[in-house]
Amino acid sequence: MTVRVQAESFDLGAETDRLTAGRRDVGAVASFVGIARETNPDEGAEPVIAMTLEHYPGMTERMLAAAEADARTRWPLLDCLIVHRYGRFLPGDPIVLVVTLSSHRQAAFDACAFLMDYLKTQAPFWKHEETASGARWVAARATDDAAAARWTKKD
Amino acid sequence: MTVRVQAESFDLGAETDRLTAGRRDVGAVASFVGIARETNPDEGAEPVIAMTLEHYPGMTERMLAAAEADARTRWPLLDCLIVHRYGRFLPGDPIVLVVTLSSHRQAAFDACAFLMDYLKTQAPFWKHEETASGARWVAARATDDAAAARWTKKD
Amino acid sequence: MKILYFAWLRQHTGMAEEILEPAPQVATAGALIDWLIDRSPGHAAAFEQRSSIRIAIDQAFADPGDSIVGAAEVAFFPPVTGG
Amino acid sequence: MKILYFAWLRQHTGMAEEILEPAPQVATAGALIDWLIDRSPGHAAAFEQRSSIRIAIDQAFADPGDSIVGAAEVAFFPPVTGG
Repeated sequence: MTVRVQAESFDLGAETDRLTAGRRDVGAVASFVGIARETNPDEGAEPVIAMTLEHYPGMTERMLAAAEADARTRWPLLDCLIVHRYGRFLPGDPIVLVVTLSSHRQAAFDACAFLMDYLKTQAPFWKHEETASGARWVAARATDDAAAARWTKKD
Repeated sequence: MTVRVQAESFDLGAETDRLTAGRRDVGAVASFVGIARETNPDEGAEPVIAMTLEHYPGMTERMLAAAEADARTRWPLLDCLIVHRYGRFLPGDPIVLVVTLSSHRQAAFDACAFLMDYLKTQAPFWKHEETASGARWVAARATDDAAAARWTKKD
Repeated sequence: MKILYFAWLRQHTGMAEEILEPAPQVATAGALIDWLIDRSPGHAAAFEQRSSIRIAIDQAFADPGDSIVGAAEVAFFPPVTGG
Repeated sequence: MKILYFAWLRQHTGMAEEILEPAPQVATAGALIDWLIDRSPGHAAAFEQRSSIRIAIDQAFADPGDSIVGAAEVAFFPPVTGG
């Protein structure tokens, strides 16, 4: 069970190989990689030249660890990895990685989606986008909050 | 959009790198790796020494291609990869890989889970398990059928 | 017509496939099963748990009542247990 | 007490953090905002969209009514837009 907040990139294949190495009990490895996009989420908006992610050092790690602990109480996870980068990214750069290991696929999928919803809506990251006409802080998206709310309605 | 049914193993990192290379429109890469487990899904059953997957060559490829086409009508996928192995596997060996690329995470997650449910319940594969006391054909699981039924109830 | 057997059906019949020309009155997948059962004790054993057997005609899932007239390939197998 | 500003609040105040000793009657996060607004036009601008500002006291999310008495660190930031 690992949480890392770092400027450096990550390697999906190497991370999942490390998590599964020597195990005989893992049946399901779900993973998610979030990538910086050129396309702006707002329809018709200008292409994104670059994006900078700012975060709250200390609080971020604490919140991701709490999210991971929460996921482990909800699903029978055998292991779990969260890597979130900060700094400046160009379109195509990987930003976030979540990997979940379980005996069965549903737990792995659900925990991975839950952690990504949490990262998008709860973790203290702020996105700053550069376009040809200038730079702006990205506003929070209602669809992200709705996605995260799925997991609280359940209980 | 690719479907492969093969005896050889696969490399998650290399496959996702290839799928995302040079793209600026991908925001979300969801992936799933299914691995042979030592633990039998039936409680209290003997450890699995090895497992052999038999399939229906020709029909398998045709059905996976149809499933992929179905997924593309349901979600806005930018690309998609299904690799399913056949042959004899030891616990820890990777068996199936599904990777879905989309602008947004929910489409990538849902399409990946949909394709895995399909693979488990519709694709013509049969699992033969070896344990210390002998070998047996694995029976279909009701939970797998229920998982797949989620996607038809929706419509 | 090519007849294919998978998993424990293959083990019972002792063969993965066979080329047969069923009698003209054997017009459906269900009738083909009846016809195959008479070929050998292995065939009879393969189709013993008849209600659980799945059928594909020309690589598409089919029901026992579906026509096999003109089909090139009919496959019989247990419920699938993939991935 | 360490006060932290993130994203556009940081740009408005012109600083990522400052160490301040608020007056003793400044007992809640909301009162701290009132007190900070008087420090400079930049501070006032940072807190202009006040209803949308999020607060963390000692790295835990908090409400404007929550006490800051004894807190080591209070952070102000916009709604998060991670990942």
